[in-house]
Amino acid sequence: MRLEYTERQKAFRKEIRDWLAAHVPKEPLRSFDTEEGFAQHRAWERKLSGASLSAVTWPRDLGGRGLDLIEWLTFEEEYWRANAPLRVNQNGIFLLAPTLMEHGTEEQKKRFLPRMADGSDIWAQAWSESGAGSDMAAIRCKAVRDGDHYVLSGSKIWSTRAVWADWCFGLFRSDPASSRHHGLSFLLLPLKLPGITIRPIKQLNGLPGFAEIFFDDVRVPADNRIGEEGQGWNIAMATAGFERGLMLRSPARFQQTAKRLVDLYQQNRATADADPAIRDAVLKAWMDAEAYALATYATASRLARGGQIGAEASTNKIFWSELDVSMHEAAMSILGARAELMPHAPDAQGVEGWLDGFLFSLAGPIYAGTNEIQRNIIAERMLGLPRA
Amino acid sequence: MRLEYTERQKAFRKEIRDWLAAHVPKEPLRSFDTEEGFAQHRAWERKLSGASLSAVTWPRDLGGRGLDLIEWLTFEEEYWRANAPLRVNQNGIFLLAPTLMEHGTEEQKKRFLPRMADGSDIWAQAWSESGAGSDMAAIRCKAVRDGDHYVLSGSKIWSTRAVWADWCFGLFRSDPASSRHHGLSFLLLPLKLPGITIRPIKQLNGLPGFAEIFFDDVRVPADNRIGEEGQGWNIAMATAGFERGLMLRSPARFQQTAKRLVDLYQQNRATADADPAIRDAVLKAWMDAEAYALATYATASRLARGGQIGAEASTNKIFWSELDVSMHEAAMSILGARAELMPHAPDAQGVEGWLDGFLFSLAGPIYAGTNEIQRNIIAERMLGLPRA
Amino acid sequence: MDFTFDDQQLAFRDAIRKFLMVEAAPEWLREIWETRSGRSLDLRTKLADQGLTAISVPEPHGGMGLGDLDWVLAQQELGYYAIPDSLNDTAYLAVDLLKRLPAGHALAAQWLPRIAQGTARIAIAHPVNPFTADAENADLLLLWHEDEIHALKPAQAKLTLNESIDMSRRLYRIDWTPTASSRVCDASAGRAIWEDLLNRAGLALAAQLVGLASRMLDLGIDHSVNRKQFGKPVGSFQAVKHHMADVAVKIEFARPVVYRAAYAMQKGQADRAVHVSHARLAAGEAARLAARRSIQVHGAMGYTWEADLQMFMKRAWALEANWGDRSFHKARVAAHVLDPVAELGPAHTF
Amino acid sequence: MDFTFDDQQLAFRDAIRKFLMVEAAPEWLREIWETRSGRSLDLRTKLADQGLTAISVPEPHGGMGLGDLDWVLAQQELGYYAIPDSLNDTAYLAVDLLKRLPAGHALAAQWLPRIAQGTARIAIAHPVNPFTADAENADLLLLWHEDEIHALKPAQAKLTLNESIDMSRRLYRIDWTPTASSRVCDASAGRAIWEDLLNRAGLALAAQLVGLASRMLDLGIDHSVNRKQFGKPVGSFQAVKHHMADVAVKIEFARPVVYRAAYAMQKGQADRAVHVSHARLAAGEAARLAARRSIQVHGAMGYTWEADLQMFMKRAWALEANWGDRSFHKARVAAHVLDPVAELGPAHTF
Repeated sequence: MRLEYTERQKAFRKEIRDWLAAHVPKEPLRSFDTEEGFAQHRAWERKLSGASLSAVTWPRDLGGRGLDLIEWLTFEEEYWRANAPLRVNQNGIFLLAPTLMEHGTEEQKKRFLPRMADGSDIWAQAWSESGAGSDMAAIRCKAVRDGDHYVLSGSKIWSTRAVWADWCFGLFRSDPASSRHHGLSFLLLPLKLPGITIRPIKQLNGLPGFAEIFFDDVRVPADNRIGEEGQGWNIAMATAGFERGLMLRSPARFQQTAKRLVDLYQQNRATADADPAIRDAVLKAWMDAEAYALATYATASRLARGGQIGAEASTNKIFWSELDVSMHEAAMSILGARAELMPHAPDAQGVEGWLDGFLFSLAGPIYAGTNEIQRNIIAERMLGLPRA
Repeated sequence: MRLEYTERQKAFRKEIRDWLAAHVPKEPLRSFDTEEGFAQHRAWERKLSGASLSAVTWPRDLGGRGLDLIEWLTFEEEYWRANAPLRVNQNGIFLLAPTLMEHGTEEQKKRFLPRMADGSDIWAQAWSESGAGSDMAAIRCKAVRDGDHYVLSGSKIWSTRAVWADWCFGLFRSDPASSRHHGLSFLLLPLKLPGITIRPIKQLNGLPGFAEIFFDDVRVPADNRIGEEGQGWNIAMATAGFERGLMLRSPARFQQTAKRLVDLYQQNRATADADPAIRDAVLKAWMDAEAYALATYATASRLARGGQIGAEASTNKIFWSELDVSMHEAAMSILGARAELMPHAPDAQGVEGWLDGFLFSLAGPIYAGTNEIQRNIIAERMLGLPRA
Repeated sequence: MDFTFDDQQLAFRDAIRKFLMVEAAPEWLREIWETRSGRSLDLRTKLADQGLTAISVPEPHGGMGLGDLDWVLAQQELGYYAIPDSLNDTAYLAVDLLKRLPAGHALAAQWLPRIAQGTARIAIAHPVNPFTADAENADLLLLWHEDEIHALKPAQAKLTLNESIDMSRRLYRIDWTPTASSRVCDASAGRAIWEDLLNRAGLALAAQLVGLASRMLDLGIDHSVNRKQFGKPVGSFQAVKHHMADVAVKIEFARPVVYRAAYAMQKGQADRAVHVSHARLAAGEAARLAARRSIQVHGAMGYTWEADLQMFMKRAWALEANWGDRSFHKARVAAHVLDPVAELGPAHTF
Repeated sequence: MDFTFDDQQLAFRDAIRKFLMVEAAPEWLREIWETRSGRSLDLRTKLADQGLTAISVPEPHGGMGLGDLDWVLAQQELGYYAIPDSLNDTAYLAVDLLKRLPAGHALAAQWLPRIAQGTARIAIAHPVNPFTADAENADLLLLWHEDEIHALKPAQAKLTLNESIDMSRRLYRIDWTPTASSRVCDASAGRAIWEDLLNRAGLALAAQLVGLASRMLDLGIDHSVNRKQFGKPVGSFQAVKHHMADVAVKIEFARPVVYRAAYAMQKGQADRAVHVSHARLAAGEAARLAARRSIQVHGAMGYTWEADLQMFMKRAWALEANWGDRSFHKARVAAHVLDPVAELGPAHTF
């Protein structure tokens, strides 16, 4: 055990800190769930990529920097600390890319990853179907093989970023006679193909953060398939592990929220201290955000020594999503009657961001496999309790 | 709606208050889970009965006073307020008696109830079996009909008070070919009958608060059966409703605990205020104890107008049991390093009672049907969610 | 001692419920959300026809002369159907304020009949709320100024719209200057009136929050009965059952607290403030849990604009911090519970 | 940056675990509960043979010269197997105190070798604890007096036994009079030593509480796999699964906090107090939840003396309030988090 950064790590941190100080937009970008905001965020991805900072853990020849997980955590810490923009391409960079690295061909990596790194292709995920939310194996969307193409029909739903994204990835039933998790294939496809219709779905905040995608005999080249035909489930499970676990929710995000919460509490103690639950929630927020960071460093260190991601995927998912809700609930309590204000309301000074963050936090215990499913997984796979 | 007591109710309260002030033992009795304490508590029951106060809602000719539920609540309020002894015969008076009133014959009522009221017979319950805890319908204890007797064989467990009690009541399988909740009969029997062996079971606090009862061809007269042969389940369900619901846990008990908790907090604020969760828990304790009292008055009022006990049995069970645990947890937090002291320890001043109360509170969410079972009942019977 | 409502009160509640079930369906709520004023003249007329604007207006002024116990049942329904603020502000809060003005004040005779008929809207500005709902649509503003009561036409003040996440709430910052001619009542008489207004507002919102909690529970139940996953309704999973059961328990034990507070208000009992704050906290907790659990059992659907749940969640979040937030009400409960001379414990519930 | 233990540390931990699995089975614990001293000479010898009394005694005094990071793994096992206090008090806490006495103090040379060999027991009295565990069985008492360190034989003090619900804890109130001859160290040198002793005790208990939480989780799992209700193992019900999963999550996120605190102690980092208190709070929360959930899934069986669970619950309840209760540790966390000059947020974890 050695809980000090190396000189190289410290130098990297300083480089990132300096670069972000010089480049992070002074004014916050608009939400990437608006057309204008999406374009702003794509431009930001391009700028990050210009400094080889959009995907620091990837190999250099694919647009990354070949850094290890500890350096990735360092990058994230500086990124969140600087209040830099949210990553519009997180579905691509943090979910699809690890899958591609592990299961894609060399040709596929070269074709997809550099354009992902520089923001040319923004990716949406297309996992769920209206009858297959938490029960992902209930997929019915068909991909019928026709020579060197698949012909897609059916629909996907809850596809984040799909309204303005360029590409999507998902699971399709390539063997019509199969059921459950057999006979599925993992396909990548442009969202502008003929036969695709996108129905934006408005979220709680009124913005179309996700969409339903309809496929009407959409032709997708077979070489857009990751892994073997019919092996999509196993590949997707690895991706789901990334989604729930280490990669998507870097601890710095929650540490920054905890810090903002402490600041908000300090500014409002005159009223907030009348409810002792608020002070308790603030202390707990700091402790839990630190605990999450420590657990992540421990996992990253273990992976660096050749370990594998295991049940952390599920325990992390539960911990960060409940922490995020608690912190935002505490902020709403502190804000009291001002908490309901929309960020653009004229008297919303000091309120900005918390309401949107609160709404977003409520999705945490639901997406990427509900927390109920995660608890089942922990109980059955980690603790060995019998299946029902 | 009229939330004032009548003159008659006020006069009754005054009578009770005066009587208790004159008669409640100055020194707390020993635990009724000791032989000596059991005898002390029996004597106390006799004293209560002498003033017609042991079962105030029963008809006068059975040893009661014919009072209504509001007066019963008043009695309980004064009783708990006076820190009067726990009721060693609560299994009889609050569980069995309502069942007897509803399903017993006139002869049975006369035979059992007056001796229950005056403490001559202290009752134990004998519901559970080692394979039938929450799943009460899995009962295997047999009662084979032999002329005007049943012959009992098998065993019961978790039988509270059984170590020193005189009688017990329980469900037995009188139809050997039956299964689940069919073919059960509700029997009453003396614990001193030949063929009965009692194995005391020590509880968390080291005292034998419950026991296992073994039946080895025990002969019980058939006229000790309540209701028809084979109809025991329905009768027992009514009893279980009383157990979970209104009768067993009168709100005054929790209001008194909440008040003691407020006092404990006030005496220890110098240290307790360092943990804001404590203050919050204290305020919540007072609020929830009041809410429970109000809900009980509402139910009693509704019953007075001819209403029936419904899902309150389950919602009450969850509410009081979780409230009781929370209050005792808060007290343990306030007591800090002194919380672990046994009540008889030389330096246990100011600690007495809380540890035992905490241990006892942990049984609340378990007995009389676990809270998990109660939540199932609420979801399925009150909210209409589908069975699994 | 009788802690039940009488048959007439329950019948009135049932009539309101039946009426709102038809006239205040979620589709209709969505429709008025989209209008500029956020208000519907049509609904206002119907609410008046139903007698809802006349409940506590004295009979001489054309009302029914009823009180808090009748209102508390109605408020639960208003919450269940997410009826916008103006009915409560006008027909409950403003009526009480006007009734209690020093005898013979012209304002009462002028406005109470119009309120009863449903032809007037009144908005109330009190410093516990940074914004006033519906100020622009009101015919009259009643304003706090150092415990004085003032009255203005909306045009006499500067109103700044502040959008709320709850689109049914049109919130305004009011900038205005108190003058002798705007003053209706001095501070010595005003203090007690404002005090009770604050309590009555707290009670109203507590009842609405219980109604909202019930609605969110019902929406969660509906969804989990109909939505299938892993080949069966999600409502057949024990985790979902327990999520919903927890909400039901919270509601069951919030409701009597709210009724008790209504009784304290109706009778003007000395300890009414603590009963109201207790009711607000209990109801708020039920509503918060109902929102959390209902969105959870809805899954991704609960996170959408198109699922009705969002309207009720947003309203619950907004109302919970209105007319005194949680800190405000907890401080009032603490003041009672920790008062060394307070009589706590059994035998002091009533 | 490497947040893992090395192979040697893990091998040492595994050896301890294997040893305790055999030598510290619950049946055996029950047996020594029943003895008057509550202590077993046999176990004491075996623990010493295993090297557990020598971990942090310096090599010149016959020990291994290891530190907090080795201890933290051992402490988890001591918690998991509910090993009584005296090993920790003697071989971890007292050793550290003795090592840090002003150079060449006779007490160190006198006692450290005996501790390493397992032939001495030391009990420590500090005002944060109203009672001192094992004082009567100790060969030496080390006592706080206004930041001075004093040493006494137990016979030189008046000891009053106070029974704990945890029968493995023999608690004594110590009445004694400090004298010049009992003083080992003055306040100026003693202050820092006591400060670190307090932190080290907090760390030790945090690690033991994590171990206890794991044990209670394992007992809950065992029971729910084996116990059948409604025709299937209770562990196949979703509610039971989720009860256990929640505990697993708490433990997973307490453990790294404890390790981080151990590192801070080993390196003497300036902010070690807040890390220790954070560890204590996280571990305490895990242990409390583990007790609650495990007794719940045990059903009535969990409420009995005969089920092993009770021994671990009682120990967890007792230890959680020892060497600083929750209020004490929360105050220390608050002092850090709310310090206006504290550097919070990302990039300040290490």
